Amino acid sequence: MIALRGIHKRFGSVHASRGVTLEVAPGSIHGLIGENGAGKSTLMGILYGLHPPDEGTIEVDGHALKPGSARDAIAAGIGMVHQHFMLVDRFTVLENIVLGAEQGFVLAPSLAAARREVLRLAAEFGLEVDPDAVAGELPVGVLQRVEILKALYRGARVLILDEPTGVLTPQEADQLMRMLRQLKRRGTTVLLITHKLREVLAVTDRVTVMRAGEVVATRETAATTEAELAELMVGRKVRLGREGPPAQPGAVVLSARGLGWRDAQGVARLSGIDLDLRQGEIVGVAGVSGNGQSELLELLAGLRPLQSGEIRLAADGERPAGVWPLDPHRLRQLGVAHVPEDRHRLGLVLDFEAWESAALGYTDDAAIARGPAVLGLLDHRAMRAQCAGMMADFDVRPPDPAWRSAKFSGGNQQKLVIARELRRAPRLLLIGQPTRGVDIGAIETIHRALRRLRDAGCAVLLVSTELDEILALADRIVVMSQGRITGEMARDAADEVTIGRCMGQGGIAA
Amino acid sequence: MSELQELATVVASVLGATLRISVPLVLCALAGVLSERAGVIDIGLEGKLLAAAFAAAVAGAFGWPAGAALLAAVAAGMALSAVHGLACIRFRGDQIVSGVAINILALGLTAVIGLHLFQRGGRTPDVPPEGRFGVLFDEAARAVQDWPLIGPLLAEALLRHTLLTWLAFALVPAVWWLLYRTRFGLRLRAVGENPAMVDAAGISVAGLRWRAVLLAGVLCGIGGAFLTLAQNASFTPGMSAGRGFMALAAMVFGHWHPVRALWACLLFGLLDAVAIRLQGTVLPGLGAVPVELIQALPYLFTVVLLAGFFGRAQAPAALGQSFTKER
Amino acid sequence: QAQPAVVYDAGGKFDKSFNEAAYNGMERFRKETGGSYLEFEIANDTQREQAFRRMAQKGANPIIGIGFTQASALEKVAKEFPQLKFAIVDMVVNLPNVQSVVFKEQEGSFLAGMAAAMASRSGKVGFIGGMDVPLIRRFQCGYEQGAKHANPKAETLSNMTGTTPAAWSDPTRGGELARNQFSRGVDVIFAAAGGTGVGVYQAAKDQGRLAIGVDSNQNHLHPGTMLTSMVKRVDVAVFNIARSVKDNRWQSGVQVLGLKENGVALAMDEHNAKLVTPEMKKKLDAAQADIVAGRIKVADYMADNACRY
Amino acid sequence: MSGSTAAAGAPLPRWIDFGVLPLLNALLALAVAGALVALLGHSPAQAMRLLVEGAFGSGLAWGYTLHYATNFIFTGLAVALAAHAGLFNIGAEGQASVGGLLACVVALALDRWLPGWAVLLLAMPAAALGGAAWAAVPAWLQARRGSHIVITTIMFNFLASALLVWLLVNVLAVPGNPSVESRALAEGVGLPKAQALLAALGVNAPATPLNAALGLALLCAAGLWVLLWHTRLGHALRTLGHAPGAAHYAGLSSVRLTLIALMGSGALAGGVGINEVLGVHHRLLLDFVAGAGFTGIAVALMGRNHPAGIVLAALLFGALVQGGSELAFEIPTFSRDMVTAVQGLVVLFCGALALMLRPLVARLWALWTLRARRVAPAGEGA
Ligand SMILES: Nc1ncnc2c1ncn2[C@@H]1O[C@H](COP(=O)(O)OP(=O)(O)OP(=O)(O)O)[C@@H](O)[C@H]1O
Ligand SMILES: Nc1ncnc2c1ncn2[C@@H]1O[C@H](COP(=O)(O)OP(=O)(O)OP(=O)(O)O)[C@@H](O)[C@H]1O
Ligand SMILES: [Mg+2]
Ligand SMILES: [Mg+2]
Repeated sequence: MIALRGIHKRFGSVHASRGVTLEVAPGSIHGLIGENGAGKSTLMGILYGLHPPDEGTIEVDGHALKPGSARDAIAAGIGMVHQHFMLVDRFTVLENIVLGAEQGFVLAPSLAAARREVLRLAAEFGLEVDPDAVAGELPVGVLQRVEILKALYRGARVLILDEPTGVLTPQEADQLMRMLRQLKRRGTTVLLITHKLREVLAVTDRVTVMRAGEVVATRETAATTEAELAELMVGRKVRLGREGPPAQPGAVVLSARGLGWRDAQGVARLSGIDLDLRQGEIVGVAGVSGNGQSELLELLAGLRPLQSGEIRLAADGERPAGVWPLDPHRLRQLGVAHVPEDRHRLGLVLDFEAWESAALGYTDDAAIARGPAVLGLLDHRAMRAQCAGMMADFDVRPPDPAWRSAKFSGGNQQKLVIARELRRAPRLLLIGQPTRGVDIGAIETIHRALRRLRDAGCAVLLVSTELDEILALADRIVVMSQGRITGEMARDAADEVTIGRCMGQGGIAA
Repeated sequence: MSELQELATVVASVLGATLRISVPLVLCALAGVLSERAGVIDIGLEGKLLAAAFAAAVAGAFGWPAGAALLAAVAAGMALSAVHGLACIRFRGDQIVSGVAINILALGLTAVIGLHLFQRGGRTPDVPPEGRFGVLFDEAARAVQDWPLIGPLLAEALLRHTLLTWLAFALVPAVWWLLYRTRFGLRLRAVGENPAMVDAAGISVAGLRWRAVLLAGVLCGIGGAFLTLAQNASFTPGMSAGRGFMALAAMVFGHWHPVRALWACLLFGLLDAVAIRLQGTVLPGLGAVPVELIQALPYLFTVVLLAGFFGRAQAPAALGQSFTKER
Repeated sequence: QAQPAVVYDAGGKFDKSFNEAAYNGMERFRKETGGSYLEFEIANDTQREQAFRRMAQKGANPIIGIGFTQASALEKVAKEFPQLKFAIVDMVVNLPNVQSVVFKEQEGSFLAGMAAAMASRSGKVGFIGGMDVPLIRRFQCGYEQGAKHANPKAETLSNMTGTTPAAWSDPTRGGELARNQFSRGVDVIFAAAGGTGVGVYQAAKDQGRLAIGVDSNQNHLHPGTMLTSMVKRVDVAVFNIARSVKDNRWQSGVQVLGLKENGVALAMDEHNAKLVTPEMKKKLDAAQADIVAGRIKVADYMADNACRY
Repeated sequence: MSGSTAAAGAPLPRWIDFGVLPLLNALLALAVAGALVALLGHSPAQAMRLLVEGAFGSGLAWGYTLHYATNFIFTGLAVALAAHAGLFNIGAEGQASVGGLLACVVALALDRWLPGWAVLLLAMPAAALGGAAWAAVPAWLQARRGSHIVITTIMFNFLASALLVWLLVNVLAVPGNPSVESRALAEGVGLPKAQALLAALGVNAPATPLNAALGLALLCAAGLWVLLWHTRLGHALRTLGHAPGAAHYAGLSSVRLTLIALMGSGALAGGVGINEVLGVHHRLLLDFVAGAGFTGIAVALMGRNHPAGIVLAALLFGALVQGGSELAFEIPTFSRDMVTAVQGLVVLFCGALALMLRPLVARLWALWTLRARRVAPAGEGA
């Protein structure tokens, strides 16, 4: 039995946990859901000893844990897979796993023992990883496995997973869910934070909903529905799924022919890509992550140099035509906006206040200029006002332009980035993983905004590993596999089976 | 004496000089590697080296045996390291400012205390010969130095060195082993890359950094002792003369890796030894080269090498960041 | 009675060299006359003028600047305070209230070169300077000429320490430069490199070779190793200046102190008595007489920025 | 390297963070320095008085203090500009040397032909150009080849000193002058002295090296503030410094920005050449930079890389240099090394240990506000 009682936690002025009490039955899978910033990660951080609570007690199997001591928590058999992975990029998988659980001063025996144990665990749970691979070079899905192995290696009897599926492909997510059930059978207690209600319904025994630092409800999973949970989280009814009139595709905005791209090792990541994007149409790119979608997106966005093939942007009214190579700055001037997949590293400057991040890439906007143009002076008041406007449009919380970008939760950071990119009425929007790690309410907001943009005549290229999202938004679907387009279909002709078949195809010319 | 033998003598003396010049660089660079791998920038190598040299010279001048004077130097290095740790680890001060402060403080304090103790303008009296680290294998060197070709090489380049030289070079594999083959090393490197992870693993970030920083002090201490107990026999204010900064450069050059840093130090040492050798010689075709140009050669060469052959150095990811539990 | 004041150059008053010699002169003045004096060590170029002005405002008299780098600052302040008396060592400032004392370092260095060449068994002698600047080249040039004079086949190897201020206080590098010269057969080294010289002498001692000190008498540092020292009697000059003001016999103008005036000399004392043989001594005395009499012309590098002899 | 130290711990009113704490730190530094002074047999009170009076006690003192501060403002700004773009410029020392060198060469070449103001008008940009040029190679190597800026700038410091010695001895030297210096510039070539400027305003000021370069330094500080926080370029530079990935995403050229930042940094360092060569000595001296480039690192970091902070930190360092030399004048046994040690203590306590007293002060402040809150209702009740 795990019991958190009367937990209070304040971060400066933010009251992130307001007297939370949570009890988890041993050997069960317990879901924890809530909007971005509801306090889920904070609560789990307290259980795991990362943050000392201001008030409250933590008990595991009747023993009180020393607050704020990860060492104590680990000793009590608690393991945690963090939302942002806690790995050393430069270490090998094995070194990452062993760290903190080494057996003696000299490393070699520990590493050898860990190798055996990791291979055993891998066999038992199907968690295949190369123990000698360098973490920084692995895809996120594998890193996730490493994180889980890390916890299991320490003999965790209680496993906390903070949004584990946010970065996983559907297949990987399914595999994870299978594994969680397997762990449960072995008697492990699992605490699962997620924004995906389907997962909650699929694997959990009970689920707790948090809102604004408080627990608003705990339900037996069997006795609840997706709609009820969504409503509990957001405090109102939520509607997801297709809505509105069908698309009215217009003229071709962007056409790409014969795109290819090789990485530094000479491996072909893209080849023979032909693609047309039209006004008033959302084109969804589906595929298992790592099949060239990111490369395609970044190539179009000017973040990678063009190696072969051609990309043209058609002229449109007063906006001139463009032929790649073009840099991201020029592309923005031409009306091409880009919401990157990695909002932390690319989309924002975490150390900037929100209003400064809100001008990233658009500092030449006349609306925030001041004085003679040659000086390039910026009008701070206009910038703040503009940022406040974006925050209002997208319900960014808190709507305070003076907050440091890093302090917003991921969902709100994402809303800010999208607001910025949509602000200047682009004619083409390139958007990757728009709702990764974002709560249901925010997903709704973002989806609605994308549809509105399409209806205003913008062309949208949407890259997402969430099939649901593609099916909900796209008017036309392109499936990528191993760097090639292996299928293209209208929305109405698409279903999961067809798309899944295309995803599995491939075969690539090196 | 044949021309070949002469050449061997020249090569031997240049190699011998290379090793001697490298010793303080190697020790300080290793110190830098340990500290910076744990995420703590160490601009204060220069100051620690100087303070340690001073402590060793003072102890030696008071008649302490060489070993005890070495310990005094190590203690001085660790004392300044402790100041650095207090500032950067305990109180989360800026690591570069702290290093700069240590450099200034060491420069001033050594001279002041030296003046106070000996009234010689900060200089210390000579350490008596028995208090110094003498050449270890002088007999053997004498025996072999007249052998054809390899004689001078064995004698000058290899045998005529002090215990501290051997120690410095032996410490390179030792530090490598510590960093890459032990639990402590694994954790130390982790703390310089991702302290939050180390914290989440239930290990004290501050504790690890403290140990790394103090170890750096030990190494600088040995380097300082080398200056005043082996190379020289007394302390002169400011005698570290920028070696700490060169070591810093060597450490970066060596990508924060002990063995690669060793190569960088040896390269600096070799360039310097060659430059010393070249001074005053008339280069064929060029005539008499200005001394300044020859003195600048090692630096020019380093820049060229850096530009041509060495890829981007990847600093430890969390270098310079103080760690707070509450992000 | 006004106190005399002395402004040392950047090397500091304990540089074991000419600043220290000036310090010794002032100490002698204090002991012999019972008077006190003011002093200041320069830490940066801007302080020079400040130092002289502060001394002048305090009414110090005379105000003595040590080192040629003090010239422009001293000149400026001397013009502002015409009623005070100034003196400068190692440089000429032509003002009615300034006395300038310069030394013929080349003459002393000539004798040092002779001594080195005579003591050398290999016929190779060495010179180590601090920085490659005219004054050091003057030492170097005289030394070379002297070595050639004593032994026409003598070869002189020269090294300079560095290009930053650290060049004057880097004994480790001095030692390394010395070892390099020793490995090339040199067996006597003359160091004109401030604190760096300490390392040169130590290396000579460690390797059983000889070294020659500079500016002050450094023979006592390592008896048996220090062949001699080329002393520059800055102490005497400074003492005389301070004394003459006290005794009201001060005169402006330029004093050039060479061998003849006993301004430069080789130090002979109990510490190096065993190293300098009577025969060497005799030859040195003869050369000194020749120089004083003008029979030997010693080249002055600074006269035309070239070493011609 | 970003000055995020202020972010640590509980929020305190700005007047405590930026007023009370620095003051307490300075007092602590002086207390420790005092203990050291007492230990060495001097009177700390007297030393303290002399230090403060020497730095601020008279017009003369102010003149020298501000003169030294001018150098530190230039080098502090130089380090800060590079730091905002994520670059650690240890090369301000060399850049300042070459700045002064080029300014002097230009002035020496022209002073016989052009009027003084025209020479200045060409020599001052030459100083900036010299500094920028000396930073350009490390900048290019960093941007294009990934050579680490720390190494290359250290190397370029040594190269600058070698170049300076060689030029001074072999090219610019005046035959017969043993000093390692160039000839003096023609009469009337040089920046106006503060004394002259104040005299024009009817103020009688003592002769000090303080000159118009201080105004230039302050202008540079204001300019840098505008540049960094009020222009597109500044936004771009800071983006690069804080998040290189985001800079790439925004279409900023890291090569161009790195060059701009470091060359701008070098140009600012060149200001030391303007102050010393054109403002004071009117000739090139061997070591006119005298470590100001290295001090600039501490100044920038203590000023939290903000121009206003840098001006204040520069003033502190200027005061330490000037007050320190005054100490050495007045107490003959107080050596310049002691002054160095005191400077080290100040950098340690006011810079590196700046946050040491913060928790204590925060606790006191919390107690105080709590009491105030408790007292207030009580007062109402009565
Ligand atoms: N270290 C911190 N410092 C300041 N505020 C914090 C800190 N950590 C969390 N918060 C605040 O606490 C609140 C709860 O954050 P928490 O990360 O627990 O939310 P969450 O439910 O995990 O959200 P998400 O779904 O985005 O992961 C947020 O408002 C956040 O701003
Ligand atoms: N430096 C900081 N200061 C204050 N609060 C912070 C800071 N860093 C993070 N937080 C808060 O901690 C919480 C977790 O931060 P994090 O960066 O993990 O966002 P997130 O949980 O990834 O959001 P999402 O799950 O939606 O992607 C956020 O709610 C954020 O407000
Ligand atoms: Mg979270
Ligand atoms: Mg989250």
